[in-house]
Amino acid sequence: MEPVTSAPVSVTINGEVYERDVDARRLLVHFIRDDLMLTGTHIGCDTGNCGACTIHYEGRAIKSCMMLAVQADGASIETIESLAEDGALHPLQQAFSEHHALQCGYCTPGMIMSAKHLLDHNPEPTEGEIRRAIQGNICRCTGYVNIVEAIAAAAKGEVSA
Amino acid sequence: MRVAGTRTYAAPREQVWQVLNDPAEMAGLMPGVESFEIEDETHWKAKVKVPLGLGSMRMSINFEQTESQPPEHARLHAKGNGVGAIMSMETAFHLSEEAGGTGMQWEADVRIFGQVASMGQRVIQPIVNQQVQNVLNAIDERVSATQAEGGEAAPETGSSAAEEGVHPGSPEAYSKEPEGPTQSA
Amino acid sequence: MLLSEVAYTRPASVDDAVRLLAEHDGARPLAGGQTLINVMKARAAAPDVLVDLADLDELRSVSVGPEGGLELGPMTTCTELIRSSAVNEKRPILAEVAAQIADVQVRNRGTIGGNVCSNDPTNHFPPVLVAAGATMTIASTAGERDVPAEEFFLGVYLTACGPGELLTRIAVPPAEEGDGFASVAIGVDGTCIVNAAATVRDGHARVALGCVAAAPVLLTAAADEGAVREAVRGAGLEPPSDLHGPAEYRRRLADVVAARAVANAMGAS
Amino acid sequence: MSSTTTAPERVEAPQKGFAGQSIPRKEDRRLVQGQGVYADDVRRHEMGYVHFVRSPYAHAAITSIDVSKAAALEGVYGTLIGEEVAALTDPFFQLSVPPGSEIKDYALAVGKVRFVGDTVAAVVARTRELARDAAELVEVEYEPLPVVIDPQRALDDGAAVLHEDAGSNLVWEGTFDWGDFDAALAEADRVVRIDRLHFDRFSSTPLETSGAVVEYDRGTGQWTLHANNQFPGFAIIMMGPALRAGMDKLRFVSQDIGGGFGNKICTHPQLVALCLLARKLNRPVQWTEWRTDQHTGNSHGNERVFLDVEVPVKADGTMLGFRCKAIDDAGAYSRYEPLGCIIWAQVTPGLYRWRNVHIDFTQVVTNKSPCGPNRGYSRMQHLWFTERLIDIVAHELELDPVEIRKRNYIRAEEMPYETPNGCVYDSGDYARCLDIALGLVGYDGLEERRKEAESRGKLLGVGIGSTLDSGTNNFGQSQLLNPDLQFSGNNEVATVKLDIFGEVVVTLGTTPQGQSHETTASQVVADLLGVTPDDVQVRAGHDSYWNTHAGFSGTYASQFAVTGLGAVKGATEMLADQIRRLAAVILGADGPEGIELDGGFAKRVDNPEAALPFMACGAIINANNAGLPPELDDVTLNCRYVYRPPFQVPDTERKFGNLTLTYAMQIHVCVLEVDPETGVYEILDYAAVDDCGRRIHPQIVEGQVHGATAHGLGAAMFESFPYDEEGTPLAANFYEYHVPHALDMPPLKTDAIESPSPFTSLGTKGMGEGGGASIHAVCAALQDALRAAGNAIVTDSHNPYHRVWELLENPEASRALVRVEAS
Repeated sequence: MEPVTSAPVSVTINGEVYERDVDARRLLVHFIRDDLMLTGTHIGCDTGNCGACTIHYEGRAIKSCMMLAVQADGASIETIESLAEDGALHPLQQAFSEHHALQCGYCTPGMIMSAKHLLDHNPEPTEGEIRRAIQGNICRCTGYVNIVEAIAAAAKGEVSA
Repeated sequence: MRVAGTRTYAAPREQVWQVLNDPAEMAGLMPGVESFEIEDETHWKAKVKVPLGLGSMRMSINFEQTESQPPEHARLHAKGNGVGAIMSMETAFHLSEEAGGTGMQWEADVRIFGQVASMGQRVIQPIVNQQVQNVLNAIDERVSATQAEGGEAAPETGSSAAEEGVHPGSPEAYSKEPEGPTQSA
Repeated sequence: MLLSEVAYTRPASVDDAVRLLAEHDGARPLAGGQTLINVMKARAAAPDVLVDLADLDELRSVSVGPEGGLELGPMTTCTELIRSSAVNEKRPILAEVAAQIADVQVRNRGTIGGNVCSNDPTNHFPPVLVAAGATMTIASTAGERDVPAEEFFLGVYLTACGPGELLTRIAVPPAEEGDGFASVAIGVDGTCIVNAAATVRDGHARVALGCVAAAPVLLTAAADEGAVREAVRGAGLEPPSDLHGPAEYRRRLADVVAARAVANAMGAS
Repeated sequence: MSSTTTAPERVEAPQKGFAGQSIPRKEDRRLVQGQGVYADDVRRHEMGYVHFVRSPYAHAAITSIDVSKAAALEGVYGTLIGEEVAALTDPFFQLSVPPGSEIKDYALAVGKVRFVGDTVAAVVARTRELARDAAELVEVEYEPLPVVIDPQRALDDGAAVLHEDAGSNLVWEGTFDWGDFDAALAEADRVVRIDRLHFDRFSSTPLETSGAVVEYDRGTGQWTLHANNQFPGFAIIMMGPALRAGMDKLRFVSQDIGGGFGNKICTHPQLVALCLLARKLNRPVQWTEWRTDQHTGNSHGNERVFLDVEVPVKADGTMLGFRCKAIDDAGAYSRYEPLGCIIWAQVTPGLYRWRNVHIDFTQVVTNKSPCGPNRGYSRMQHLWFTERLIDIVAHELELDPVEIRKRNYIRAEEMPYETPNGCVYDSGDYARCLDIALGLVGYDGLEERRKEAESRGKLLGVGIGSTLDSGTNNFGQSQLLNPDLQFSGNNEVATVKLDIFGEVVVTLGTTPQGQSHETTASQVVADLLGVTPDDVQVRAGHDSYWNTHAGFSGTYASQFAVTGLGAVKGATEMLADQIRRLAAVILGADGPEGIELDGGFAKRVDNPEAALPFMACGAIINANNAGLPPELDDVTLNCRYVYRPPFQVPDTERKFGNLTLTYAMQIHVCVLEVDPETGVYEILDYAAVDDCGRRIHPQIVEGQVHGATAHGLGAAMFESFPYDEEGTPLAANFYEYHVPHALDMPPLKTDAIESPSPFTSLGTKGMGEGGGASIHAVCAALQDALRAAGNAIVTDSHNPYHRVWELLENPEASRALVRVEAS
């Protein structure tokens, strides 16, 4: 295909197919937030450091601010909006609440998506593995103490239903 | 940030002076120069594309020759505008006759402003060195070319880092040895 | 955020990719994008055309060559290197270092090819590949050429893989006695302030220093702490200064980190 | 003693019930699902995206601005430049006295720029990307001017002047002199002199940057600002006069705010630019400040230098006070300053019984991003200074850092304690908190650990830090800076109502950014009305049109547990009383005291069977009120209460008076290990003990302690905003400005005691800032570790690895700054 400055994109997000024409320069995170109005995925920096925009792309946690929307054509994506089922919180969401792992909540969606990626691949992580798994997610409120506890609790299934 | 160095050319001073004072030709030799126009004796404009592997930094640069004492000494001021970057350069060279050729003492004071300056402190120094190397190499080429045109292609006693097989920006390019540029932030 | 306008294409073959890179002035390959997209956010140095290598599976393979070395497709991600049994068997240092780069999300997208082709002076892989004596294969419409890693890294963001060219293979020779890596970084596994990679063979060490010049600095010395420190001190390093450390600090870290890299290599041997 | 605040109010025993319990947070359900609504989530039909053109120069005259190319770009809606702003608005009101009061500060730079990132113009376009494209087409010609970077040189002859109208770089200067310092010098056995201590510039950098959607209603001339500003009360006071509009024309709305830490107080310049654009273009305008904008152009914490410090000390280690010169760097504009020149005085002697204090305080402008409140605002710098004094004195006189603290701490039995400048520390037991903290890190076993570290070639150090969270400001302190200012006291509002179906609805005047106001308010209300927190609906966020907004409404300065919950308690008690009066009539009880509220019913005390459900109460008053007796005419079941803390205007002559109502505190202990070859250090063990009086929700309090500790550790190890000699900011994003991530943070051990405040009706104290303690704990631990390797003195608040390496390489340089003299 010859280079184009805009292209049709078809992407499956949280099980739903979205089709849009999008500028080649539009970042995936802006496509998700501005074009699809899925505003649970956040933006906290402009250098790929903060992880607030973390989503699952083809089953892997990535930062949606370091991809173009056109790159995602044909891909399958999960965002924070996919976790709770019929109003029932995902165990990680429940654990974050029970352990006070969020204050302002701005980093929380990205943090939870990184934690989910960890537990998807490593159901019984050590504390060190938990900290390593969320190294790419900055939280300015909690000092991470309760976040690490919450992820450990979710892994052990120690959450009230 | 200041960069300075000395070089020697196996060519008469007038010839080196000619090369250094033919901006259009010089521009033609420099990598990344997209367009060049001479406004008058002492004012030139150039559009350059500084190649940076990942992409190119476009800049429109205005040159003004602020001093000129043929065939010895000239001083140049350049101001460049690019996206997120403003470049201001004060540069001068001094030519002296030496046994079998011409010695050049040069210096440049380069200042970068804007977002690029904030984000690139760590890399601006080496990038400036790389560009300086490009210019020096262009001069070398031109001087030897005119030599060739002049008939006897005498080898240069001086040299650019690149000719020594040293990659611009590698430690040698920083060394305080007279051959390479040196800088003080 | 908010990139300049750019054209995008996703070729189906390496030949196609090379053709597109040759045909379009200002075209650049897009690998994992973990450096390139960020640079584009700043708009300072932006490509005009992005040639997305995502569909080029032939660039994503990890195989063992005839001499028992590794042949790495440049599109191999850090995560794939970490998990590759071939890598962990033949040259585990690559997996070990990959695991120190940035964070999980970046490692899931970031590729070894992108890491070396962006050649930020603080990157991890350039010194590792120089110390290991890797060979880079570069393709263009004119054909393929091999470049030794120590000649590949030319300057900040500059490599032997120029406009119109594409890195298609990274060949890493079989392991010698041992490989080691050491760094002083900003925080745990943060951006390197100084890093060093070392390869040891019959009492001799090849050490490549990162962050102290625009490209990795290669040194050889007897594989003992004193000799290595001596060699580094004698290298006449003129490291850049920045807010994370003045040149003098980097110069002093260089011999410490080099010695630690060699010690790790010998420990690993 | 200031008579108003030391007469203790009745402190109620903790209510049986929900206050004091760590119940599930009401905010969490939406936030963990990504259903929060933050500034950048607000959408309006046909809104235009704003991009600011920012200065590349730290100091330059603007010789021309040409927006024609930008305006001509397809998809661009309009532009705004400084000349228009100067014509359409008045300069922001300045708090200082001359010359600082003469500073002219507008929404966009007018005539010249004064820091890299200063806003020069704004463009509005159909998409975010187009707006940035257009911003690049705005042609600005600058004439660079000499820059002022070092605050110590800002007042030199010949230094460039940032604000010609002021004619000087001085913002404010004044002398604070309490007790008798010369007498203290005479009484002392030794005097410790320190030439220079330096507190670095950094900021808490909330993860959500600033932003807003601003709408203008031409019919009513009213602006609606969906903005994450955290102190609308202040913003409106600044913006109304500038826009030449009545206060009520500015409606501030926010739901969720992604962290603030003070950094979201001074966004009024950008918001005014948005107001002008919304009116000029007659369309909603949206602005998001990107991270690089935030680091280069948003509030930084004040940089402060302490010079010629003198500390008189008795032979037994009793310190009698201190004298010094302080120079505070406000950055390029005074947008909340010079309040930082007085806020520190809330904690003048730190935790110590020092009675003789003399400070010559000067604040200057420099070509850097303007300073503003930053978690621990102005006290952080000063408390770090007092803790440095303790540890440098102990170090030089070879006194034990624990002993010297206990000797100089204000004692529990001395509370309430009046400081030399008339502030009243309400309660606390500092020595006890210290003992608990030391226990948590195994202080007694540290000498063995030190030896073990030495055997590995490492240097182990332990350090103590403390913080005082002075909360609930008496804004009368502004009059100590400028007697003409008409601010004093404080206030906050809450409304509690019983709706037609018996629903309890609470409206707050605050703008929380993670402080869990919905949760803690519901606990207080539930206990007073005899219902559960689930029965209490607390409206999310803030809307100044809810009529639950007062002059000082907002969320800042550690005060919600006092002002916010004080208002909630007052309004709930009013509602409870009205329900009792109504029920007494309906149920035929003899008076309201014959009625108790329990389980959602108003019951007769003498006959619990006779009960009126809240639903009936709500229905009667709101929808079925014919025939009610006249004595119920004032019963609305919709009760608004304004809490006003008991303050007097301070004595402006002596700069004396009570500046804050409560004093929460924390003691931190840090154990770290230094690699002497590289200066790299690692925190091995960390403890923080908190005392904020009665805790409504212990888990939330602990979370605040964790967060404040992380900010302090970040500032100590990684975070600072250096500028080069051209005035270029060198940490313009999270790539260069490293904030601690999960692997950087040590395990934290926490504990708490409760010393209820005698001055608040719930026994609570405001808390949450606290960050300073960890900055100092690290400095002290480093100094302790380096004792064995050159004995350097730590004189900076920010100590990255290379700084520690420099202290190891050249300890003499730091030692030369300290002297001990016989008095």
